[in-house]
Amino acid sequence: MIVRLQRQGALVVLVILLALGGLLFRTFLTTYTLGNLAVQASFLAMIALGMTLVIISGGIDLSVGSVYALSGVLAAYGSTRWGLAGALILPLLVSGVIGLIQGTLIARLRMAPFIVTLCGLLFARGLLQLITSEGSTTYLVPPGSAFRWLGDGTVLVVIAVIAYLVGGVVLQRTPFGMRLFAVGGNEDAASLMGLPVARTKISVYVVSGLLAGCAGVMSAAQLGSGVTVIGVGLELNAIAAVVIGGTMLTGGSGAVSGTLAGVALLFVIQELINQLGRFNSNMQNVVSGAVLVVVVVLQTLLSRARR
Amino acid sequence: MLKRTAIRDYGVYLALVVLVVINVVITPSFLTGDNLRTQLVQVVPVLVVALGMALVIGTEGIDLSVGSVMAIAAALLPLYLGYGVVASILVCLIAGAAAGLLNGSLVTFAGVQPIVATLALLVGGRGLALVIANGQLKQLYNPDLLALGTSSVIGIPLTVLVALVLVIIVALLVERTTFGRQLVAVGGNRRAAEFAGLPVKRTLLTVYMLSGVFAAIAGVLASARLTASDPSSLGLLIELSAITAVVVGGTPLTGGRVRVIGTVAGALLMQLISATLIKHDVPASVTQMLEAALIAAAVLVQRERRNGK
Amino acid sequence: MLRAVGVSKHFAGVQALREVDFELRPGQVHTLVGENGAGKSTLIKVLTGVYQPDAGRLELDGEPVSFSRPLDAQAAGISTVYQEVNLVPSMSVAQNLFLGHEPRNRLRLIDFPGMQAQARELLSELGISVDPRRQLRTLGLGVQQMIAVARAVRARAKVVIMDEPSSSLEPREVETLFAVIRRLHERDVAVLYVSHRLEELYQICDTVTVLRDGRVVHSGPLADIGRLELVATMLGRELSGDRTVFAGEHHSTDATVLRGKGLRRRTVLDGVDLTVHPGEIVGLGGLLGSGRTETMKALVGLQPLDSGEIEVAGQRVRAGSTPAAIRAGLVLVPEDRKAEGIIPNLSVRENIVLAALPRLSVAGIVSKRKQREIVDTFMRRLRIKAASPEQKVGELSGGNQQKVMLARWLAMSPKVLLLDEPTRGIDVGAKAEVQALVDELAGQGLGIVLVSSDLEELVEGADRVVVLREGASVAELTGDQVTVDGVMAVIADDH
Amino acid sequence: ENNGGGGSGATGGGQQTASNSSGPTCTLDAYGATKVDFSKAVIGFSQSEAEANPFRITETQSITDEAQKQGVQLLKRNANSNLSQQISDIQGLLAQGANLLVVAPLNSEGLEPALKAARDKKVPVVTIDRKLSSATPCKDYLTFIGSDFVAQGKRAATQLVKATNGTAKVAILLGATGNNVTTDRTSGFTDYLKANAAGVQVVAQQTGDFTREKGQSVTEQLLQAHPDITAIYAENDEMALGAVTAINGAGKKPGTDIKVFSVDGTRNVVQGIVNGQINGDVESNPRFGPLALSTLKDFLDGKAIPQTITIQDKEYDSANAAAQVGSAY
Ligand SMILES: Nc1ncnc2c1ncn2[C@@H]1O[C@H](COP(=O)(O)OP(=O)(O)OP(=O)(O)O)[C@@H](O)[C@H]1O
Ligand SMILES: Nc1ncnc2c1ncn2[C@@H]1O[C@H](COP(=O)(O)OP(=O)(O)OP(=O)(O)O)[C@@H](O)[C@H]1O
Ligand SMILES: [Mg+2]
Ligand SMILES: [Mg+2]
Repeated sequence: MIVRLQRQGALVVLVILLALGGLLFRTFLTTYTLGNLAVQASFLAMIALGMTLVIISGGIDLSVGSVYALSGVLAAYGSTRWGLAGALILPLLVSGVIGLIQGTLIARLRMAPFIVTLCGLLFARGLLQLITSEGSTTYLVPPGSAFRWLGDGTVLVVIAVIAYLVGGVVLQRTPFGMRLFAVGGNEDAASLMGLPVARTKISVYVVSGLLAGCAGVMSAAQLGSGVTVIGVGLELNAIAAVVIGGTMLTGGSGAVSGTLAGVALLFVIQELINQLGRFNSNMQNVVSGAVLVVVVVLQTLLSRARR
Repeated sequence: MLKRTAIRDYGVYLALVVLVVINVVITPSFLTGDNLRTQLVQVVPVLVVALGMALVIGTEGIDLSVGSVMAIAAALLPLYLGYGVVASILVCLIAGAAAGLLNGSLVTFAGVQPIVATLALLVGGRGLALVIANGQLKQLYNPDLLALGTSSVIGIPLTVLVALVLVIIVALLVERTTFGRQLVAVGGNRRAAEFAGLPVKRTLLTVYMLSGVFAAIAGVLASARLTASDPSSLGLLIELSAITAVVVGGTPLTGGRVRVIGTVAGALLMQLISATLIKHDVPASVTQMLEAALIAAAVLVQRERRNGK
Repeated sequence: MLRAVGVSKHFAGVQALREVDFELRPGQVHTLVGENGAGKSTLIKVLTGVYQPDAGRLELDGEPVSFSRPLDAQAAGISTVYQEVNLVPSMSVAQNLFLGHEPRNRLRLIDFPGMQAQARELLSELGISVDPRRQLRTLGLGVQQMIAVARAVRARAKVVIMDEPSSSLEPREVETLFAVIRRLHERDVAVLYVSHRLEELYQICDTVTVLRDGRVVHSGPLADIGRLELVATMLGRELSGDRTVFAGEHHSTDATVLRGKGLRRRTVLDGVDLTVHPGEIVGLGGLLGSGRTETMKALVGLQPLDSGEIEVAGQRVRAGSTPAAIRAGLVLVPEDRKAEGIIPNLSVRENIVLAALPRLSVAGIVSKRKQREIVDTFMRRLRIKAASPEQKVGELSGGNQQKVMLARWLAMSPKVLLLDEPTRGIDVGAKAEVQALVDELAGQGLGIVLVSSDLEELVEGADRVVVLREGASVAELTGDQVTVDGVMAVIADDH
Repeated sequence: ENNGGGGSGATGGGQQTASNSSGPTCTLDAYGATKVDFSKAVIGFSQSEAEANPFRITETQSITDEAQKQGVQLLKRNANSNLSQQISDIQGLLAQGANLLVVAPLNSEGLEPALKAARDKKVPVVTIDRKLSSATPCKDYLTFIGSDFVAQGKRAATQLVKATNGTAKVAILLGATGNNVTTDRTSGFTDYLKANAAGVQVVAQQTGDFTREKGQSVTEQLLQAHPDITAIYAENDEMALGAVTAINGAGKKPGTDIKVFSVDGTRNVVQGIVNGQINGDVESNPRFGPLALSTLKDFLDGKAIPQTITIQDKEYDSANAAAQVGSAY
């Protein structure tokens, strides 16, 4: 039992904060507030899911924030040209291809994931600016488009939940999941054991790209347009959520449930700071940083005690 | 075989030379003293930050907080100018060391992974800088400080000289001192370093503190050049430029090796790429995509090749 | 069945294989022998698709094949235990056994209960009593090695290749391993077996191929070649003496150079007492996991102690601090060279001077001259074979890596040397050299503690053997009692 | 000591005045908002960016001060340049009981979900400083109070043409890419030149990210690549100040050899005009508090509110700078 709880350090902290928030603020533990948070968290949740898989495989994906924004723009563009199908296929195709290229560079040419995906970050952002004529063109999802239905809050949350269920099963119960753990745990050994290491690594970057793309599509549906300014620095939030969720950046271990708790934790902390209303924007960042330190240290100490 | 290794080891210098040659051909007034000086002056902050970053990366770590530490230094700088330039710069450096101490403690004692440990200060540090400065950009009027930012000695800008001295110090530190060799050993195989009785924790702490101090120095130099303390935007995203410079310069992210001169070349390369694109008025979108491609190409050339593959 | 024709392989600066012709037939138990760095592992890696040969070709059942990665070789029915234990430490035993071939249920998801059951069966067949759900990293090297073997024989392969599978095994496990090999032999599986322990080869193998400097210098039935002759073929010269060069008795004094008293640490150490006199080699005996490694780590401060005292030459040493232990003159050459010993990216020179750096420097600046002196001295004295002092240690053969480790600690002029499996994975030649060296060091008055899972080596080398059981010292054998049978008797005797 | 401009001018400085009151209007009934007593109302203010530059500092301060003056309760949140955060901010303000909203949108698109949340609660939304381009006033939000960024660019161009007698080689320091302030200030500027000043040639357009540091380093590069540049148009004041430093560094005289024009109207730049280093600055007035709150009050009182309230921005040049520098923010 205690071991279980330790593994779910983020969940424990989350529950404590929720209870605290409920005690302090009348407007906190309401379906309205929590529902809105869930909707807003669904995008980061999708991205962090992909990040979890990448990190378990021993890599990192810094391109997700840019890919997210790019897909949003492409989805809006697609919806203006080809309706629902265009809004779905175009961005997913592009984000999948970006993932494929990154994965190939990392797995086949053995380049460092950090650098490859940093290039991906720049590239996707540049591409986004190119297709929006340096950010001056905004593509609007046509008002009557079926695509808008996807942007409904409930639908967004349901998509994220399904993604996590699928992700959890894939990671824990399929050979692909085992391969991720093996590659992240000891890449050389995995290769000597005859696992298709390169293919596994490529797949995981494709999946990460697709999930970021999916988040972008979801955001375009919700926002009703392809917003160019979103997703900056999102990769760091995703990494933070993954780590808070107990996944080691060294690869080879981790779970998607922890990541979900980590994402929720980030949003709850932000909302609590906001409801406190005591800080100006600068102080807010100081507090966020401090809270991040506390949470991560707690998480690390908990998981170390487990050993 | 030999040629391949040479390309790998000297790839960044080769790329630098190629870029210079291209520029000499296509960019008007490229080979003028003014232009070369400009490039050197502009590269200073990234270079100084990258020196500290190279040390951190050598231990298999990373420091995302450097930009925010620059901002903290910039915010502190005007507060103590009343006590003289030296005193106020000293305060900035102490703040940088303190920031590094925080990062290093999280990494060594709490065992937090470097990327997340320093992420906290990336987020909180800039907030802190803005709190210190009350959100304001402040014009700097201290003549000594402005001299640091704008004057030259025998035609070489002072900030460039400072950077040069730092490069030499770091190069000696890495190559010639116990500390430098221990640092590389810790990055190469931390457990073996522990078994060999090296002061692993002290080494890591020192490395992060150095990175903080270097970031603070960069903050001071950049502010002096800007003639203003601008905590809101100083050093934004510089961590990425610095990491890129280090890696392009041939220091692997997996630690165990630090290439100081390579880092200098890497920083210069990145500076030249961006200068070239600005001078030829390439739009931001294309600039970003080209930069991505060029970084990838530079790293691809000098990646560690697997034997037998 | 599996054939290599004219295979060559070149690494930066080294020709690892030169036109090697090699053939493995069904039902054969074929051994590949040679000095460290002769190219055995390289040949195996070429045979199994880890490396691509620069020249030459492979044939399987008479058909030309080419494996571009280990997966291809496995698909063709070749399963391999590579030299360094190559499993995933963060995963469970069962997962390691079944990675890539997980049993699935009707939903095409992994059938974990089924996997565990199969794993348990497989392990008990091999006489390994370990919970398949345990994380691999929590197990000792020996157990890990057996699990690697289990993984290799699990698949119904036509060819099983084992690169030094017995290097960290106890005699008991080695017996189990041989039983497995015999069963494979009966099934007409071709087995390729590499080991530096010659006596093993004569027990189990029928054919031998000798590699020297990447060339095949002999191939034929093992029975046709005597042990001495085999060694001579391997080394290209005669080896003085038979198998081991420990001189036996040393002249120790009454003074105590190391005393460990009542060393305790939750769950691993339960009261170890140990005394070492100058010029004496004390052996630590015990089964796998009996706490020998833990004891040594505790002595040099790599493990905190709950209680206990450590004294070096009469001075108390602070427990739990490696620098303090090293300052006192107590040093450890660890068992897991790759993970705990060498720093692969650094040069031979840097690896040797690593621990001695502070005393080679003035005000933090390292003296190049002093470094060179030390490095030259030890490279010569230990006969370390490297292209130059600047070669990366990671590229050296195991034996030479081990010598570099010894050099690192001898450069500190220690009082007590703790050696955990110092000859693991080292060829006969190098082994003899290391043993002679240890002897010589003892002769110079060093106190030495020796752990070896090669019982004969332990008995030959040690003047005295302290036997550990479940983390406690339970017996001490001296003088005539120090024999293989004597030690075995104490180890096995559990009341 | 220095004064980097900012907070001090929030209340003391020039008040905003609306310039146009013609055009369609909006009433309580037409909008369908809940009528509340203004003095008992809770105003929610969603700020888009951190209070880390004079504009944002002054804007937030102005609203805070005015709410205090009027004695109404104010809840503030800051999205820190994160659109998704702004959406949750607005929803959070609604959850905390805000019944009037003042929103400084981070982007001209993408607030739809937040506006919908306000609509669902029948809470009127006044947007300030940045116009929502595809949302409909009096339906998705009540009204927009702010400057016309295109017009700002145009006015800067007018200043430039006048000061250079219609012949110049100009470099543009663009704002942050993808930001519609950048887009508008660029198109206003270049469209005017195209139509009215054939003698003014744009030789380079590079982004300075709205920061002084980038403004300075980009200008340094451009001055070397195009030694013939005679004018610089910076899309905000910070970049203009960076450009001045760069011009000085290149051994030329800012304001004379190379003329500098900018948009924002911060005190540092107005002072720069007084000193002769900068030639023109178009104001973008951040003191939204009085106008925003009085608009909401009027609206609750049942008055018809214009659907767009464009504020009258000042323009500084050598003629008026010395006199006006005290009221700049
Ligand atoms: N990846 C590599 N890079 C460079 N050199 C290598 C590499 N692998 C092996 N070598 C070199 O090739 C030669 C043959 O090595 P190999 O590992 O095949 O020897 P071995 O016979 O297996 O020795 P041991 O008994 O120590 O295991 C050695 O000189 C070694 O240093
Ligand atoms: N057969 C085994 N079954 C389960 N755990 C084992 C076994 N052998 C070793 N271990 C684990 O490995 C850990 C390390 O033991 P340690 O290395 O001190 O023993 P050792 O006597 O040195 O054995 P080795 O020969 O493997 O080095 C022990 O704490 C024990 O938990
Ligand atoms: Mg070998
Ligand atoms: Mg052991």
